[in-house]
Amino acid sequence: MPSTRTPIRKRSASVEVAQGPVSAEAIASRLARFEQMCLIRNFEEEAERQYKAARIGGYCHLSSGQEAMTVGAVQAMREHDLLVTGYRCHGFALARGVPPQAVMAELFGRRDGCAHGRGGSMHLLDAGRGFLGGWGIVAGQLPVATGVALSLVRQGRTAAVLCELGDGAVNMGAWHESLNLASLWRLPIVYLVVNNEYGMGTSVQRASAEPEAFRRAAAYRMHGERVDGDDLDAVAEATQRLLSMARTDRKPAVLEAVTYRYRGHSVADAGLAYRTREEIAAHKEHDPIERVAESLLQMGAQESEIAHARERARAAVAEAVRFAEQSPPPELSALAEGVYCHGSDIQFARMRPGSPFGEQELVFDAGLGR
Amino acid sequence: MPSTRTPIRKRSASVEVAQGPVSAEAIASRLARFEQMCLIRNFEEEAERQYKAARIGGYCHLSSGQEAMTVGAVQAMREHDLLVTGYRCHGFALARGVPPQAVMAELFGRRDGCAHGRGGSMHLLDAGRGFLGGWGIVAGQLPVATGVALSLVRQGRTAAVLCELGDGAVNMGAWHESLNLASLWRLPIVYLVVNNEYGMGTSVQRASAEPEAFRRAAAYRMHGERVDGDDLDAVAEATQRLLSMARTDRKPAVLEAVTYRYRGHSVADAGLAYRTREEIAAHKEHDPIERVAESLLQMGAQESEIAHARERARAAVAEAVRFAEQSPPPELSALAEGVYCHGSDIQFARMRPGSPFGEQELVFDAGLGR
Amino acid sequence: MSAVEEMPAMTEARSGVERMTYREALRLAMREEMLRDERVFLMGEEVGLFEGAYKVSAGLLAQFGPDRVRDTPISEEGFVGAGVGAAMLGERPIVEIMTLNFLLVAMDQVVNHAAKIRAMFGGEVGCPIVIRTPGGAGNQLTAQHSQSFEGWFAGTPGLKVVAPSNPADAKGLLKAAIRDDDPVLVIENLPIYKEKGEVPLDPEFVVPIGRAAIARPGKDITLIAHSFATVRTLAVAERLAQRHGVDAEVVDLRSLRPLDVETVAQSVAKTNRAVCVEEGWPSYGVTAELAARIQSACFDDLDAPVERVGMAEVPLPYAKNLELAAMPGEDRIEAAVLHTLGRT
Amino acid sequence: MSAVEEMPAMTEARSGVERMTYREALRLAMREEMLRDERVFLMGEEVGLFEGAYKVSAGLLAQFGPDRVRDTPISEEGFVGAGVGAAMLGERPIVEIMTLNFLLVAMDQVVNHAAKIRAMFGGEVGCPIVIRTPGGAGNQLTAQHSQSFEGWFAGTPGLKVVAPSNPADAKGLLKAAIRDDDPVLVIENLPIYKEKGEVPLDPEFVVPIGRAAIARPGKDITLIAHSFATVRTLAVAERLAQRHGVDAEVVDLRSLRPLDVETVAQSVAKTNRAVCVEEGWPSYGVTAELAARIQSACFDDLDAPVERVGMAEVPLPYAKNLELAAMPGEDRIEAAVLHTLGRT
Ligand SMILES: Cc1ncc(C[n+]2csc(CCOP(=O)(O)OP(=O)(O)O)c2C)c(N)n1
Ligand SMILES: Cc1ncc(C[n+]2csc(CCOP(=O)(O)OP(=O)(O)O)c2C)c(N)n1
Ligand SMILES: [Mg+2]
Ligand SMILES: [Mg+2]
Repeated sequence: MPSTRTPIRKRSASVEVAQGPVSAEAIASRLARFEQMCLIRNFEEEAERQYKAARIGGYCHLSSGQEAMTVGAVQAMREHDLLVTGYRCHGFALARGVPPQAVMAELFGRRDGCAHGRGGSMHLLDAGRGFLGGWGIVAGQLPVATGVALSLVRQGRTAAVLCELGDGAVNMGAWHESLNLASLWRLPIVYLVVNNEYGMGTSVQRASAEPEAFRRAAAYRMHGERVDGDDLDAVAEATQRLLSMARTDRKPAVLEAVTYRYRGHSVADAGLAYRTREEIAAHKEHDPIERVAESLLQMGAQESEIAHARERARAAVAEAVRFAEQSPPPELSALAEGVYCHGSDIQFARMRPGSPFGEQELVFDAGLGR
Repeated sequence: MPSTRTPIRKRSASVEVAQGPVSAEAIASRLARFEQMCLIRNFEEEAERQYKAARIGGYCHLSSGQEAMTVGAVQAMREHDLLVTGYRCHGFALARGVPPQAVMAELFGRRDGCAHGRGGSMHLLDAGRGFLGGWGIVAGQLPVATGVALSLVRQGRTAAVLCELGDGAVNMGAWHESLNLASLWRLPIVYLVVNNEYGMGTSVQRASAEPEAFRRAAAYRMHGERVDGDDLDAVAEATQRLLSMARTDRKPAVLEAVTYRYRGHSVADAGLAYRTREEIAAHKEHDPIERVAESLLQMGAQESEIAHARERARAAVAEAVRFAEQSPPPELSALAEGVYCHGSDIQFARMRPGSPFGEQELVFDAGLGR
Repeated sequence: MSAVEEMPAMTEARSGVERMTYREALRLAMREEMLRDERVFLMGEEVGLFEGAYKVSAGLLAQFGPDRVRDTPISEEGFVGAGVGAAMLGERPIVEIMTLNFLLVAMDQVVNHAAKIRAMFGGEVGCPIVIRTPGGAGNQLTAQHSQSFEGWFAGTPGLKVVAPSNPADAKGLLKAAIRDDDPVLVIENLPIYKEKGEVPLDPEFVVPIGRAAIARPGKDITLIAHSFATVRTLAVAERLAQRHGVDAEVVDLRSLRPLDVETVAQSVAKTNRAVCVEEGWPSYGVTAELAARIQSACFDDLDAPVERVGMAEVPLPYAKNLELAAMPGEDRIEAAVLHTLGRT
Repeated sequence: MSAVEEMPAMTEARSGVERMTYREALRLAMREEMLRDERVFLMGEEVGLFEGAYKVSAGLLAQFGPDRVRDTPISEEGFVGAGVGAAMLGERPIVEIMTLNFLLVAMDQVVNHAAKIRAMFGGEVGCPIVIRTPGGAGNQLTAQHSQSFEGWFAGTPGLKVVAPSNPADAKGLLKAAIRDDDPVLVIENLPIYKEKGEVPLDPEFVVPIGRAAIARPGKDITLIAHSFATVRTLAVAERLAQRHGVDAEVVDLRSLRPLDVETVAQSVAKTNRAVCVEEGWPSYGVTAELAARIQSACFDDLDAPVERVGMAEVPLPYAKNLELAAMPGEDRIEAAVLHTLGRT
């Protein structure tokens, strides 16, 4: 399937809806997606507030504005498919069904966080739900995700990997090596390039000699295509199709979703040194969440249903904060827990202090080298 | 200029020669190229003998069979152009005019070697002749060469870089990052992919999802093309044209030269585990040196002229061995010489022993830590 | 040089000192050297338009333009290597790596290329590149963003490594690094960027590479540190004086390669006791080398084993309480000192 | 498992010992573990058709097929990362890196990914990858191909690092590494590949990670080494006995993380003197950690400073005479021992 040239973006406030009467199920299902998108937006806004209230620390990257891409892509995944992302991962975790409580608790650094307070905002994970992280080195997750796809093949599983990365990540060597391996070995993986127009303060044009990232797939004889990342249905359709190709025919692919991040690179970045307020405002006029709301109305959903969905999303976030507040911080004495597998203390017994199992003495009785 | 599909190879025993009478100069110039090719072949054969006689150590990578590509590409360089290569670099050094004596002395690890016995076979260099090495990490020379091209621009010089790499190197991340930078910044560089069909024992097909390496240039909106690497004129023409584009228009490019290495990956490799004797023999039937010899005859050169060129090449190699034998090994006391710039001994004075300037004591009086 | 003409103020001979942050001192060093030498240029992710992820290069793009303050794609291996190549041709590139953690993707260019060039090619060509990057932890940046690898580079012949702990050294060492004909890694530090101090304004002020400083003279025990660990250690020294009547001498290494073993040894010969502190993991780290050197150079002088304090040997966790416990905080340094003095 | 049926001999319970090379012992370990556990597979450059750049994997492709003995393109970062991902899903990848020097291009995957996974994700997922690679120098491989970075990995929490010095340990430690649930780096060694020794044939023979061995008992001085430095050191110990009547105890570390400080300290407590030897550069290297540990653990036992012997601190030059002079040869080790004994 050759890569086809698609326009950079095709935004429109009106959404094409299939003709004819719309089933109640279709509306319900769309409402559920809508609620997920609202949940993500509300969650991000709350995370920013909590960050500013110093209950969240470290780097905190929000995905407001990118909800259609996030929910559309994850909705296309099957139960046994696996998800791997970069550090801008709150939305992906939520879309994949990780409870907002566990995500917020992680951001608060609490015991009930999905990584038990060890990972924080960038390193969410829920292996049981097929979400394998949450990684912080740009493009570092690509080789890892490629290896995950390799094991799917080795284990004879009919499943595929969805690997998210940013437009900035496509210039890292890890992209090249991963795509070559995936194509050469015919691995079931879809690389989802979230093109939100910037990598930190650098626009795609200033970073990529080929700004249409999906075209780079051709360098590996791999299928690539581009989709309007703010169109929930378009993203879902493309992801579904490419994941299915990956699952069934072991054909890897690149899917570039063009979207926009409303907030700065992280909470610490005002996001205005490299773009104008007007640019941001123009994007907000076609807000992906409102596009779905409008389409719901067109499909025949009630205003009240939409309002309720918004309300439930808000409530879920409020509940997540309550939950996170009540979750205790990790036990100090467990500092070195989980660094090595069970049984490793025997291996390290003759090294302490200065081994992870000497951390108790080291940290609390103070001083290595005694 | 779009990349155009060229057949993988177009070998033929007969060579097309421009119609009409051929000038004496044209013959003389071609004879000189022929002699260079013979010099390289003889040099490599001698290096193998010397290696087996244990006068050369380490890794030793020969380029027999690749002479047309080597001489054709280097002949297209101008005086101020710069050359950067991988470890299979004897031929490139010789073609660039580094005296065979200095190359052989380097292989012998002697003081008069072009790197004073510090570099050996993989790390030849002659900055004065615009040859910036001789590098041993696959694709590691690409970012370096790209930076060299960047300085040409910064310094306002009208010159370009020719950067050699192998077919195996195109799968390294360094390739991707370098090409993106070169295209984005419009750097005057031509990446010469020497496709000799194998990276060690791995054929191009088993290593590259896109086995036609030049096509990968498109992923950076860069020009790429492929040439029969065993056709001296074709290589020279293409290299000349691309270097000129690079010099004048700051257009980087990829030139893939398809050739074949007769010997194993290095002297230590018989080269038969992954290919057949027949395959090698078939390639030898269209030997690039003999192709040039035939074309010389067709142009009207005398058999004797050709024989003399062969003879001079042989004599030059014999002389190189004599020279290398007589050159003394580096002085032991100079072990740490050239590790740091002049004046660094003052910086390191308070560290010794265990600083490079403490090596005298360290090595000869024995024992660090006194 | 056009930039000079546009900014005449910058060329006036300046003298005296000015109070400024570590980040401003680094910026001043770069600005002065870029004015002094056209071969000097800066490149890295977000150094231009964004003015640096940590704002070290604020204002430099406006002053020097995009050729000399060059934004790069995210490709550390590519642009570190490009710096290496440019340096081989006589340029003076300063390559900013957003944090030390990201240098891992460019290790090969630093260790197998920059560090090797001069020796491997028989002294025929050099590589005067400067790589600037902040290390250190704190602020809950978590496991992949909180590391201190400086010992790895300091153990690599062919490289020089400096790690300033205060604004004056930041200016002086960065200038020395830029002027040096060899590859120099300048390890900055995230928590110190905002710290203030007096900085000499003389454009010829440099801090020589390879010289430690006595950051605080004392007689009872020697505390040896670099970068942010020096800041912590100086605070502990004050505490020790006030609470325990202990007069600690603090040696700030400043350079890790070359390492100024003499200054360290002279101090320990006087105090007879030593505690080495670092932000990173101590095992196989900077304090390992220090302890090894001291036991050798001061064998007969030592009244107690050399102690080491560093980060707990775990990938740094996110939760604030765990992070704090894992870091080499003042309490832990103080306890190690008291222990070395036999006070516990 | 089809391979088992094809090779019935392999499944017979075997016992006793057989004399074989280090390379054969490694191969035997891989073959046994691949027969025992279907999740184990090998990947790397030239491991299949070419049978390994150093022939460690000879015969394995024929026995196990291309899915379990997987040739890769030259892309260390890519396939090390692929091993990491596969391990996260429960596979047991063995990734061969042609030599340790090339691991530099994959540092980020090893240090920032493999080492972090278990801790960073709160213990929810592990990464049982094995990375095998030969380090060491000799044979004029020159600056970019002659390095020993094992201390860098040994200083990285989350990793385990072993470095066998003989065929039996090569088999036993590689098997332990494959069975371990954490990422383990197995540092092999180019000069030892051809060395022979007795190797237990029992498929359940493993050498536990974290235990040093007394390679030669003695009473006058403790020599501590790993990998090829152990071979050199054992030769020196014989020389010392014959020429100088010195009875040296040799401790072979075998594991670098965890480091068996206890065995080292017990030996030094007995002999009162120690010399540490490594193939790599000593500054900030393995011997730094050893000397630091020993001075701390054996402060009252030491009759002389701990000495260190390693490679001269230069990028290794090509010329044979320079290379030999730079390496930690037997003469230099012997001289250091005699010096530590006060015999010079
Ligand atoms: C190797 C590496 N270099 C630099 C960084 C710092 N960094 C974090 S995010 C980022 C920008 C990434 O942009 P993009 O891929 O477009 O993703 P986005 O943030 O837009 O989601 C940078 C430079 C890093 N984490 N890793
Ligand atoms: C990063 C790295 N990985 C592996 C090697 C070992 N190695 C040296 S040459 C080579 C094959 C390279 O093949 P190719 O690029 O086709 O060049 P050729 O040898 O055919 O000239 C390999 C794998 C290396 N030097 N560097
Ligand atoms: Mg982006
Ligand atoms: Mg090749």
